[in-house]
This record gives sequence, C-alpha cells and structure tokens, in this order.
Amino acid sequence: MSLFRKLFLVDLIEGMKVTFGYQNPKYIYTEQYPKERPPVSERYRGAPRLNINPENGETLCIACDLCALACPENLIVVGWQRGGPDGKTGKKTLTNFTYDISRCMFCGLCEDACPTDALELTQDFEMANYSREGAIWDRQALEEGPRPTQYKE
Amino acid sequence: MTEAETVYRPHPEDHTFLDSNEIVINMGPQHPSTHGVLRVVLRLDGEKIIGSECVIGYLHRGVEKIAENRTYVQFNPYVDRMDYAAAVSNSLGYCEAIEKIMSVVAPPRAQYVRVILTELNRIASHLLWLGTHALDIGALTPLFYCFREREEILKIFENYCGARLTTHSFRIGGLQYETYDGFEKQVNVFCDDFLHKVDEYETLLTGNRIWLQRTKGIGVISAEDCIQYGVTGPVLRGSGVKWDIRKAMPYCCYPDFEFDIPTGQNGDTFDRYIVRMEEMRQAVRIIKQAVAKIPDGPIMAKIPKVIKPPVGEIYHSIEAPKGELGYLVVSDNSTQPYRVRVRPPSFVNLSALDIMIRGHLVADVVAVIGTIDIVLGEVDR
Amino acid sequence: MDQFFFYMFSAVILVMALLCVTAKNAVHSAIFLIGTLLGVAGLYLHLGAEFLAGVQVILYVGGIMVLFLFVIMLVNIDQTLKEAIFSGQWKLGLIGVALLGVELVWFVAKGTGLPEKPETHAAAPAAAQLGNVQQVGDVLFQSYLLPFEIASILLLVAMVGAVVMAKKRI
Amino acid sequence: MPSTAQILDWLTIAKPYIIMGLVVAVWPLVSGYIVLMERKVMADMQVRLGPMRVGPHGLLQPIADALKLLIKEDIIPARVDKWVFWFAPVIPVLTALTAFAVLPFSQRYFVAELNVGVIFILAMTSIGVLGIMLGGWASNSSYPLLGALRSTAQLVSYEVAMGFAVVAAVMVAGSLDMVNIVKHQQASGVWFIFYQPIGFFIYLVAAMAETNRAPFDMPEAESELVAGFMTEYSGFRWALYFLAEYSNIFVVCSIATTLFFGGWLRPFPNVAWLNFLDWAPAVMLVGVGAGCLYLAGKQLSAANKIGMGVLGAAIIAVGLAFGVPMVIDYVSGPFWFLFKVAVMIYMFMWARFTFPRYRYDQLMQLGWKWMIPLGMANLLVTGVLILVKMQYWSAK
Repeated sequence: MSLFRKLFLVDLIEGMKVTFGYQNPKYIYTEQYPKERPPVSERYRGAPRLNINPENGETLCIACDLCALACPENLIVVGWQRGGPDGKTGKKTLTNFTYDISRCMFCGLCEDACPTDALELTQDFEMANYSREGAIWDRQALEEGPRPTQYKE
Repeated sequence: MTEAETVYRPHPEDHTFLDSNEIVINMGPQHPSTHGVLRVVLRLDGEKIIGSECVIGYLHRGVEKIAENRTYVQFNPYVDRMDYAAAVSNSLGYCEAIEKIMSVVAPPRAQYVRVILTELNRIASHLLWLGTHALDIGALTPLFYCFREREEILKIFENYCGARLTTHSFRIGGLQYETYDGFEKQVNVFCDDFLHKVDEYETLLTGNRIWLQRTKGIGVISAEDCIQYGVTGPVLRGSGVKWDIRKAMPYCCYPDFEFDIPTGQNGDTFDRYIVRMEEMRQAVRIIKQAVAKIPDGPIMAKIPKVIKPPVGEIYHSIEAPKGELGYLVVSDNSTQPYRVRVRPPSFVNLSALDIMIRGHLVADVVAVIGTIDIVLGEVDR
Repeated sequence: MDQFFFYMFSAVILVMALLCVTAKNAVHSAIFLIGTLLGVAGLYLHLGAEFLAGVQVILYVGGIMVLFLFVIMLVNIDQTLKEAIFSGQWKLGLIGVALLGVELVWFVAKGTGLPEKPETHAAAPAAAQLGNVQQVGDVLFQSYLLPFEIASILLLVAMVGAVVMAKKRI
Repeated sequence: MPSTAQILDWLTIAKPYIIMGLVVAVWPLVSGYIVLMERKVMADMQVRLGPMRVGPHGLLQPIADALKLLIKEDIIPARVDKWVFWFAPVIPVLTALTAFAVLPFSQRYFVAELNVGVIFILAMTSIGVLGIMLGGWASNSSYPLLGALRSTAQLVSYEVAMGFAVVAAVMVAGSLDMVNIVKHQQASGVWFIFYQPIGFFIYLVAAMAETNRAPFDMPEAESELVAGFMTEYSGFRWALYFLAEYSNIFVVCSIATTLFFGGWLRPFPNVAWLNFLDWAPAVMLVGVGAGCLYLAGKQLSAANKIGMGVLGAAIIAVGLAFGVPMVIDYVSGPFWFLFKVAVMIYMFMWARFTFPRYRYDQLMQLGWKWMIPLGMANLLVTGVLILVKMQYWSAK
C-alpha cells in the first residue's frame, strides 16, 4: 500500500463509496414474501399431488407401488385392492394413498418412478401445519393440494 | 462429561486466590460463528489461546450407515445433505464413483452440464464462505452482496432441477433433467455480472487495512503441516502447494478446459482468502468455456434399471469447493452398497484447526474457523 | 440547602466507606469505594470547585477504579467469600476507634468552638470571575510548578518500575 | 393573579427543568428511532428493505420493539450477583442522560451552562463504562467477563486520546463551557474543524471506540463473544443497555458538533449573502414531507397509505411553520444542531456497515501507538500556534 493511500485512508474511503452507492432503492433485492409471493420455477419440487384425469375425474394412479419402492424414506403407502369398484375386473384399484411430507426430502425419485405421471411434485411450497398428523397427507389431501391461509393486510 | 472437559478443566488445587491465568471457554455448539454446531473447547490465558480441542458430532446423522440400507439410487439424495452448501459437488462425486465401479461413462453432454453446475456450485459455496467469513471478522455488509449473487446461482439450480439447496441434480449414469430453455443465456449473464461483483468485494475487503490486519499472518500453516494433516483444497493451495484434483487426477471433462490453479505463499488467512477469490474467477472461466462448447447428444448413459455393480471397491475423489471429497464404495453385487465411506474435506481440514490457532487470540479463532470453510453437516455426516 | 447537601454527601461518603471495608466481595468493595469517591466529587461540586469534581470523577472513578475492577474481576470470588475479612485484632481496632470517637466528641463539646471561617473568601469573587480552571492552572503552573514536576517524575518512575516488575522480558 | 413579568420570571427558572423533563421523557422514543434509522440505513446499504411491517414503511417498529422488551419475561440467571446484575444497566443510562444536561441545543435551549461542561461530559462517559464492566462481571459467565475486560481496556486507552483531541479544540476556544465554545466559533466565523482537522479525526476514532461502535465494537463483538457483556441480559435490562449505547452515541456526536462543527450555528454564520440558508430548515422539512407523501402512494394497504399521508402532511405543515421569519429565530438553532448530530450519527453507521472489526490488541495498538502520540503532537502544535498568535497580537 502506497503512503498516499495509507495516509489519506483511500482504502477505507473506497469501501465506503461502495456501500454508499448501494443505498439507491433500485438495488433492493428482498421480496416481501407474504405480500408478494415469489415465482418459483416450472420444475420446482414442492408439495406432492396425485393427478386426476381431467376428462373423467378418475385418478391416474394405477397403484403400481413403484413410488413407494423408489422412496428413500419409505414414506409413501399405497393402499389398493384387487378388482375394480364392481369387484369383477382383475385390475388393481387405488383405495388409499398416504404421503408423509414431514419426512419427505423432496428428492423427486417418486416422481421419476411414476409411470403414469400421477404423482407429481408441484410448485406449492406452503405446507406448514399445526400438527404432525397434519403433515401426513391422505389421498384426498393429495388430490386437492395444500390450501394455505392467504396473507391479508 | 466428554473427554475434552476432563482434559482442559484446571486441577482443583491449581485454583489459588489470584488464579487469573487460565480460562476455559466453550466456543459453541451455540456460538454464532462456529458455522453450525461445532464446539471448540478453548484454554485461554487472558485472550490468548494455549490449547484447543474440537468436539464434533452434534450433527451426526449416520449418513454412511444409511447408505448400507438404501439402494444406490436412493442414497443419491442423502449425499446432498452432507455439504449442503455444495450439494452439486457431492452428487457429482457420488455419481462418478458409482459410474466408475459400474464401468459406465456419462455422455459428453451430461458431463458438460455437470461441470457447469459444479463450478456454479463452487462459486455459490465460496460466496457463502466469503459472506460468513467477512461477517465473522465484523464486516456486516459483504454477506448480503454475496447472498444476492448466490441467489442468482440458486435460481439457475431451481430452474434446472427444481430445488435450490439440496438439488439432487445428477443421477448415476448422467442426468435426469435436460437443460431448460435459456439455460446458457442465464449462465452467461450471471458470469458476466459476477466478475464485476468480485471486484466489488475486493474493494470492500482486499485493500481494507483492517481486513489486512485481521487476516495477514493469522492461522499460518506450512505446506508440510498441510500435507501431514491431509489438508486439501484452498487451505492447502493457500500454503503454496499446487494441488488440485481437477488437474492432478482429472475427472469428468475437466481436461477439456483451460484454467489456472491459484496458490498463496504464506499459508495465512489472507492467502486462503485470495486463493478462493481467484478460484471464483477461474470457475467463471471454466463455466464460460463449457457453455461455449456444450455438445448435443443424450444425457443418460445406458445403465440397467436396477443398479447392481460388480463385486469390488472403488475410491473416487473430486475437487469439491472445500477440498478433496472422496467416496470409497464397496459393492457386493447387491442393490445396496456394502459400505460407503466418505472422505469429507471439512472434517480433515478441521483437524488442523488446533495448530492454526495456537498462540492467537479469541478473535482469530473465528477468523480461522471461517477461513477453513467448514460445513458441519459434512464434518459430522 | 447548602447544609442539606453537605450532610447528604457526608453521609454518603461515610456509609459507602464503611460498606467498602466490610464487604466480603472484592467487587462490591470496589463499587462502594466508587460511591465514596463520587460523594467526594459531590462535596467538591458543592464547594463550587467544578473542575476539581470533574477531574476527580475522570481520574478516580473513570481511570483508577476501572483498573481496580479490571484486576479484581479476574479474582476467584468463591474463594474470597470463604475467607475472613478481618484479622484477629479487629476487637483492638474497634476499641481504638471508640476511644478516638470519644476524644472527638469531647473536643467538640468542650472545645472553644469551630475555627473562624478563613478570610480568604474576600478574594473569592475575583477568582470566580477567572473561573475554576484558570485558578487551578495558575496555582499548579506558577506557585507550585516544582512540586508538580517532581510529582510527575515520581509517577513516571513508578510506572517504569511497575512495567519492569511485571514484564519478564521487555 | 400573577403579572406577566412574574410568569416570565417563573418560566426562566422552570426552563431547565422543563427541558430536562422533556429530554428524559422523549429520549427513549428518540433513541428507538435512532435504532430504526440504523436498521434502515443498514438495510439500504445491504440491498434490503429493513423493517416494513409495523406501520407505514415500518415507522412504528421502535414502539413495537419497546413494548415487546417491556413485557418480556425478566430473566435473572442462577448464580449471578443479583444486586450488581440489577443495577449495572442503570448506570450507563443514568450517566448518559446526565450528560445531556450540558448539551447546548441552541443558545436558548440547554439545562445548565456549566463552566467545565466538556470535563463534565467526559466524566459522565467515563462512569458509564462501569455499567458495562459490572454487568459483564455480575453475569458470572465467561463471554460477558471477556467482554467486560475488553471494554475496560478499550475505554482506558481511548479516553486519553479523546481527551487530547477535545483539549486541543478547547484550547482554540479558550473555554471549557460548551455554550462559550460555540459562541467563540461564531465570533471567529469558522468552524473549529478547519482549525483542528487532525483533532477531529482523532476525536471521531476515539468516539467510535468509546461508544463501542464498529469497527471497534470489541465488547459486544457478536461473532466472537456472542453478545459480549450483554450475553446474559434480556428484556428490559437489555433494552437499558441499548438505550445507553444510543444515548452515548448522541452525546459524543453532540460534543463533536459543538466542538468542531459550530453547534447550533448554520453553515457560514457570518456570511451575509448566505443568509438564505436560514430557510434551509423549512425547505428540508417540506422536502422530507413530500418524500413521505410519495412513499404513501407506494404503501400496500390503505391504513399505511393514510398514516404515511398524514405524517407527510404534518411534516410539511411544520416545515411551512418554520418558514415564518419570527419562528426561524427560535427553531433554526435546534434544527441545525440536531441535523449535524444526525449527519454524524449517519457517519457512525456508515462506518459500521463498511468496515471489518479490529482485533482487540490491534485496537490497543491503534490507540496507544497512533492516536495518543498523534493527539499529543496535535496538542503541541496547537499550543505553539496559539502562543505565536498571542505574541503576534500583543506585539501589534
């Protein structure tokens, strides 16, 4: 450091110039989250959802159990029974589906394993709950998706 | 009572009327600048450190044991959670280790994307380090500038694979996700912006006389000691050893790129700081080359649906942001590994903390802990 | 009003001094000593010697007592609390003090009254115009210059001695 | 029925008490707003927003904070020295508020014109450190103890440098009386910073160290000593420490303003063609009010919009009132004084958010090896120059 810089505190003043310049409000980077929800990307891995066929309202899940096998945390339980609603066809039908989001690490392996795009990690990220039981989602909750209370002023 | 307490508690008979010489303080596990849950038992003479001992394990989750009970694919997300500041690097090391044992090579396009993301992750990890290191030394503001840039990187990760921190971005044999539209553009824009930002950090810190006083000559470790302790990464390079696994034992497609390995001379905190700052610039250089040369083609190699590597063991190491990250994988030809052992850079580097801080003051401990750049998730696993 | 302040400060000084010597905890002692010194500063103020009062506080409270506390704080308090604060002769001391007290009372009661107020007050208005600081400065740097310099050299010698004693290697 | 003269008489007697009462009553709130200012400045420099939730633009945050601290559980940890722990936080608040007594907000508004005002303030600030020391000691915990030790060493070394800087300015003025010092600057027509630039620099550094502000915030360096001497404190006692800290900042900035920046005088008080500067208070306040109205439009909720609008209107009204020639005379003194103090406080914050922290021993080195010798040299040169000037004038 040259004597001039040292004597006239040039190094300190340069730093102060940087911080002073950033006071311009146009540099503000924070989001006011509950007031303004940040956009998340298309591939965001958030709350799980069981997709239903929009045409006939039936679930896309074929109860193949692949997601439960793929899950590293074993948090998916697929309930199924042999035979359709009429009990005559030999197809497996879904009876229940539980997904424990308290243990989920959102790795996306279940989503990758699903052959029918029934299970999907969506862009919802507001999954807070008052109880542990509330974090275990059943088939209905999975099909409807999370319903967080919206922030109101 | 842990061993550290028995070691450093003064003998009761030493307690004389005017015993003002020695204080034993527990730095951590809830100390603001031990970067998580590290506990350092310090023996002080006034504020001078006579001895220290790290007590670790507060964040132990048994990752290596978990590996023995998961399939190879299932274990992949867990490695992200060791060094959560550099999840992509962890994932790269693990995937390459398994690919190596299976004798599979990821396709070129996958390798290029891997390099881009890993180097971005290196920048993100160094930014996190810089922010917290500066904060430890008392500069409050760089943290926020660093996090702003880091946020841009995390946005790229989020766009690419849907997660920001623990990305689970790579799969054994290649990639799960193809790049999104505008990936190259976003990365290039970030790189161009980022070089100016690095200069800005340097204006705030590198020239600053207080910063120089706080870092020069602090936590000196010689090259010999580094090698003795097995220290790697920027700490080793800060001591003047030109050792970078990307050059020394090339992996992925690193031989395709031109970049320099910055080194320091004195092995003090300032040199390690300078090395990391330069590494960020070099990472930008690599990313730019990779984005320019990224080939087309498949992103996934042909691998069986159920991964059952042949019997054998393999050690594969990569240059993670913090040093040499190695995976020793033992396979018994089943779907689950027989044993996975991780060589975490933070853990090994942390072992040199004692010789680095001896004789310094309490204020220097935080500077040195910051400069080693530990992530406790990786130390404890 | 004057009387009230005088007695108030005196009481503070006496009580604090007493507590200072009887407190078991060294830090408490120091706190009471600070109280005593502040009381003395109050007396100075009351006498119109603001400068002296300010210097008393800066030097004694802000300087010396802070350093005292600095040392005392490092002492192991648990140990001192167990030790007796008075040596074996405290009864003898008490008798001596009682005798002295009786003597004082006797002199006050039987004596020819308090000495007359000194006549120096005639010069006071002129001094007040000069201001306290000038007065002190005049006295210190003109009438008593030599003692002042000797005192400063004495302090310097003491400081050098302390450094030599404390430091093994200079 | 007392006559007007009598009432005026009473008012003159009561004035110091009224000012004193005002200071004690209003000060906690004002210091709360200094904290808000600090948080906002910090946020601006760190590309953040800062507190935004309570009230319009976060303007009611200090009140919310104060309420929170007041109703917090009062925790006295086991094995602390209860009495000392209890009264230690009171000491710095008491001394800092006492120091307000001699601050001349203008030639009209001050509590006491003490002929050793500067000495009095220095004495008060030197007592203040006792609160920090005793608080740290009484906590019976290692980090607070280390913080207390640091603050002691720091205070002792910087008090001296500060003293030298202050004395140099006092020598130029030839008086220890705060009011007289400003009057002297008025008479000479120059702020003392132009006579004493080095003195001011030393004072600034010493003042930062004395008030434990970054880059000299050793005693509470949160990344090293958790919270230093305040680690075991919480709730209201903790708030007292903060009140004391910000009061001290105000006091040292006021001293700087008085000694080096001409106290209540407007810039260039004796230059007639700059008389338009008398209108500056009004213009500035109207500007601030307009800014508030602009921000009101940006508020997200109706309540905040109205609140901000009312605030802006009120500030503009006050600003317009300040423009009345008769009022100017009364308000320009306090306005300029507070304005200069605010600028000084901003400087303190600016430095805090830019610089890393010194290490404790480096701080000592800076104090003893640089500041004190520099201060002595400055004093010597000042003394010689004054002597020369006196000789010159007497010869003439």
